[in-house]
Amino acid sequence: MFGGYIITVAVTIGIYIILAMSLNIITGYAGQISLGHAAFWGIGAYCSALLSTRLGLPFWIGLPMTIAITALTGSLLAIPCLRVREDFLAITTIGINFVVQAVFLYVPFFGGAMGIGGIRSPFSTSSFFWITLIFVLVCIVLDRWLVTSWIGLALESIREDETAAAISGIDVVRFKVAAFAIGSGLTGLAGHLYAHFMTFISADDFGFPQSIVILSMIVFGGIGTLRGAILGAIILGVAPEIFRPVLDYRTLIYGGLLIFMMRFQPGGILGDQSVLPKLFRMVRQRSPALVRSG
Amino acid sequence: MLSVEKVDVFYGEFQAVREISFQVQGGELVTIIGANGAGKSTILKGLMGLESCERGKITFQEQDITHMPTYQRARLGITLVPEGRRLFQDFTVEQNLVAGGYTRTDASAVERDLQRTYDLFPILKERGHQVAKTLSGGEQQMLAIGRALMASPRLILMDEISLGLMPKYVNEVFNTIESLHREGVTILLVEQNARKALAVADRGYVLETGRILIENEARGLASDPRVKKAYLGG
Amino acid sequence: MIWQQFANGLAIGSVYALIALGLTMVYGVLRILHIAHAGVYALGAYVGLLVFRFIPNFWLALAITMVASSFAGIILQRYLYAPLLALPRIVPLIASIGLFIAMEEIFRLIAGPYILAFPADPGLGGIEWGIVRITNNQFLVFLVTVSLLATLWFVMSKTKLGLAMKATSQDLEIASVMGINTERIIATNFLIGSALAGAAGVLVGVYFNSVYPTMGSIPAYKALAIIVLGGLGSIPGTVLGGLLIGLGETLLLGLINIPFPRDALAFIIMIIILMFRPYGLLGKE
Amino acid sequence: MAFLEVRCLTKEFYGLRALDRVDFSVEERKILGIIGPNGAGKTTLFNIISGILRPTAGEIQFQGARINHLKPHQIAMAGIARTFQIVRPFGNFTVLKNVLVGFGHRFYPGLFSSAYRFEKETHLERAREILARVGMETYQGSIAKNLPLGLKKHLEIARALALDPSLLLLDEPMAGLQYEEFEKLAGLIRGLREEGITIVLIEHNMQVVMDLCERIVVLDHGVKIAEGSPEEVRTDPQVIEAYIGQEETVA
Repeated sequence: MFGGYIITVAVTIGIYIILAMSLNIITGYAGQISLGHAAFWGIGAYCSALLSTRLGLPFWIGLPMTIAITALTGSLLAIPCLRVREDFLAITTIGINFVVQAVFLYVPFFGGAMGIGGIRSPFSTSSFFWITLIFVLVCIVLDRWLVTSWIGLALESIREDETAAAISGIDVVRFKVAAFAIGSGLTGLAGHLYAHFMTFISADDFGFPQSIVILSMIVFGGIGTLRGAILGAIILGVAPEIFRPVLDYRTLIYGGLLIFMMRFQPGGILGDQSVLPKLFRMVRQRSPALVRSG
Repeated sequence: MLSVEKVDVFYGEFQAVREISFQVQGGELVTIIGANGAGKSTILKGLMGLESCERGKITFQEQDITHMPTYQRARLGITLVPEGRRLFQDFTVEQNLVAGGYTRTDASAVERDLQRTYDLFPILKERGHQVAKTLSGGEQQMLAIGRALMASPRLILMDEISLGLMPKYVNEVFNTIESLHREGVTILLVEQNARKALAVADRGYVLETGRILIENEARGLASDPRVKKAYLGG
Repeated sequence: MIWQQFANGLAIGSVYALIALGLTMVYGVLRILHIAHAGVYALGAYVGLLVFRFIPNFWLALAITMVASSFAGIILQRYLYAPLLALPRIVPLIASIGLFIAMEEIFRLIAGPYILAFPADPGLGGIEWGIVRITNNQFLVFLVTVSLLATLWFVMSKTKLGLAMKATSQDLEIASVMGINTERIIATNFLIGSALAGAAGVLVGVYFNSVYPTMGSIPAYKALAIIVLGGLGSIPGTVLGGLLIGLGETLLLGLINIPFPRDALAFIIMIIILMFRPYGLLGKE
Repeated sequence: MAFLEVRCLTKEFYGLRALDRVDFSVEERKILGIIGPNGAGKTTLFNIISGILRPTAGEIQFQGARINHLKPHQIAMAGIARTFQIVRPFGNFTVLKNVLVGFGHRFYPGLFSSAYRFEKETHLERAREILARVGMETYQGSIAKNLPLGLKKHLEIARALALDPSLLLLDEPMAGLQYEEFEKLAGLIRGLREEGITIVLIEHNMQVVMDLCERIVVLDHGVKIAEGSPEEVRTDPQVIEAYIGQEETVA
């Protein structure tokens, strides 16, 4: 249906959307800044790759196992994060990213610098697109369920004020761990898709710069909103492709875009206080009047 | 010396003080008393430039300072003994005092004032090389006053200085205020401890929920039944 | 052997401290994680090299670099951070990361992606002392960092400016009540911190005889580990953290030869220490 | 057996005693006032009862059970709700959502129940009732941080009531309010007591304390210096000294 190139870009963006949504749960909803999200993604991808190449598990059996293992590892890695707050938390998560990446790179079990290759995908490229799309939709449904559930309310209360949440009956520690578990469970899914789509992974794919890319997506789109996470992932996912003709300036433009956005639209393009949603609200409020007068 | 005309000060989004007017003459000790939350501290912060004045005018020695940045007000000779002391916690006692005299250039005068402060509070000399956060509450309060004196100010704003102090320190601190006053320092004192404040002050203003209720000589206020009622409900 | 490693570790550690100091100073007054600080460091290396190519004098290159990088720091403070201070802390952080990425790209586009040599010889000569041999370049690093750290120590502890800087980082409002122009102090913090980063860039460039666009990447994040280890905002803590990480890396890798990348070690040390002291070695709650 | 009993409670910060062997108890369906100058340790006392701080020594019993080792959320579940002196509603939430957070205490602990939708009509209905109780039903869609201080204080009470507490700790509910609002809030507090909620109240406004409370505990520098009926406390020379200073200095 599409060309291979388009499908590759589309699948990559789909994976980014899942990653952005998962970080949005930890950072946007629960307010726990994570600068090491790529580490969780890497854990998912490596787990999936190992299950596939070492144990020969098929895609659909490896999937739930990967999600479960990644969620478990994620909540274990969250434990050091419970002791520290704000900037100490941000830097601790950077540290986790570097350490996890180093483990992949230096422990022979994980294939070392060679990474892991030969992951077999049971799907053709175009059916992979449809599968990714379905997973993105499933994640959107999950996200909608989460924010309307008591868990979501508890997470957002913790972001607003931990102490006030605690005296309202919310077990702050448990829900913080839950946020990391749910968030990293989703990155497990993203990792599984990525490993099977690329069929080859290496530690370089999951470094700190990737974490920044994912964080930038949700900040760019409007942190704490689902629409922001999706749109941010699409824009920052497509941007490198659009800028391909100016390959040499691609990263520069990317950096400049981040500065420009933070300087002039710090709430993200779809954040509640930003231009587009305001415009949208204005139009929606005015349009009935226009219809009536017309 | 200081004149405040119809000033509004906001504390965050909440209007703490509205249309407030009062004067302090040179050499006077004036007190503003009133219950917690009446807006006393906000007035002092407004005078010091730590909260912005939305409306009205503040003049100090014939100069309009309504919108002047804090450090320039300090250089004009206004200083503040802030609520909760707010010492430089990691500094030694002596460093805190030296920081108080930051704007002054005459080293020998600073040295003289340092000795004077130590004479006033001998305990501070004893603790000169101790870090501020290790001092007791009373000692910290003395240090906060000493730090303000080191600026050789024309006007000292004092915010709730008896707060959290043991009664014997309260007496000591008020004795200090009286002796400063006798030396001719102009003082504006904000206090919850109304009796103490009125006992040392020349004049007083009673503040209630952001407005000035009564203005009178301190002696007059001390015997005013309305003041007692505002405090003890009887 | 161990003493030789010790000397190497100290040389690396003191450069780490030099880079991290600027970061900690900025954090102390503004509570911002200034990632682009490492961009200033790389900028310093390039400026130093440029000057050196015109006039091959190491000391002149160092001096001009420090002036240029402090200038860059002030511009960043004024035009990037000042308007972002009232916003959530993630905003200046991302802007800073964006700037760092952009700076690396600019270096690459202007100077090319290659490793450039920086063959400066300050004419100091090496020292042989028993079994420990301190190379020409190591001696240079020691000399410059020790004198810069000593100067900083002198400014911070003996001058009025230092007093004002420390007062401002403890309580900005009360510092202004004392008559301190806190805006100027913030700018001075950027000035000094950036000058130190620039100097570190030149030193590292000469030490490894290489200058390249991404030379700031590793120091950028390692410096974060160091300032957290020292207790965010503490100057002595940062020097301690820098030396500890420099020594720790060199000794662990040189003597035990553990199979782990040098650059992750800093973070492992940091995470372990944070578990016991959540506010760093010399940090306060 | 007293409803809430505080025994020999001591709290030290960096070697300084914020609370020094404080004892008192509250009977069910009574209003206890706690007064004292700034820095007397009143808010510290609330922070310990609600589990935010751990006591250095001493014990707290609530309905006969020791609670001083519990975490804040466990204490909230046990039926102790509180408000803060410096208000801290969930600023970016609507008023209604603030109340729902408190209402969720029965759903958070369960793995399945916490996955249920919180915006069910029955829950919303109950939250609106609670808002109506504090007179805020018309503000349910407003964003909390945009409310004036008086309404924020009412909102905190509503959020606390959503916990269905049997004990309510109010930390200076009147501070920052206009005079006109005092009477309304006092009426609300009396009404809550009528409904069976026991109340402990920290308050600086003497008129309010004297009118509302059956018993008053006076703290000064962490020590309980008096306890008794409003009349007893008001005429206690130690209380007068602690509050407005020694009588004789005015001579």
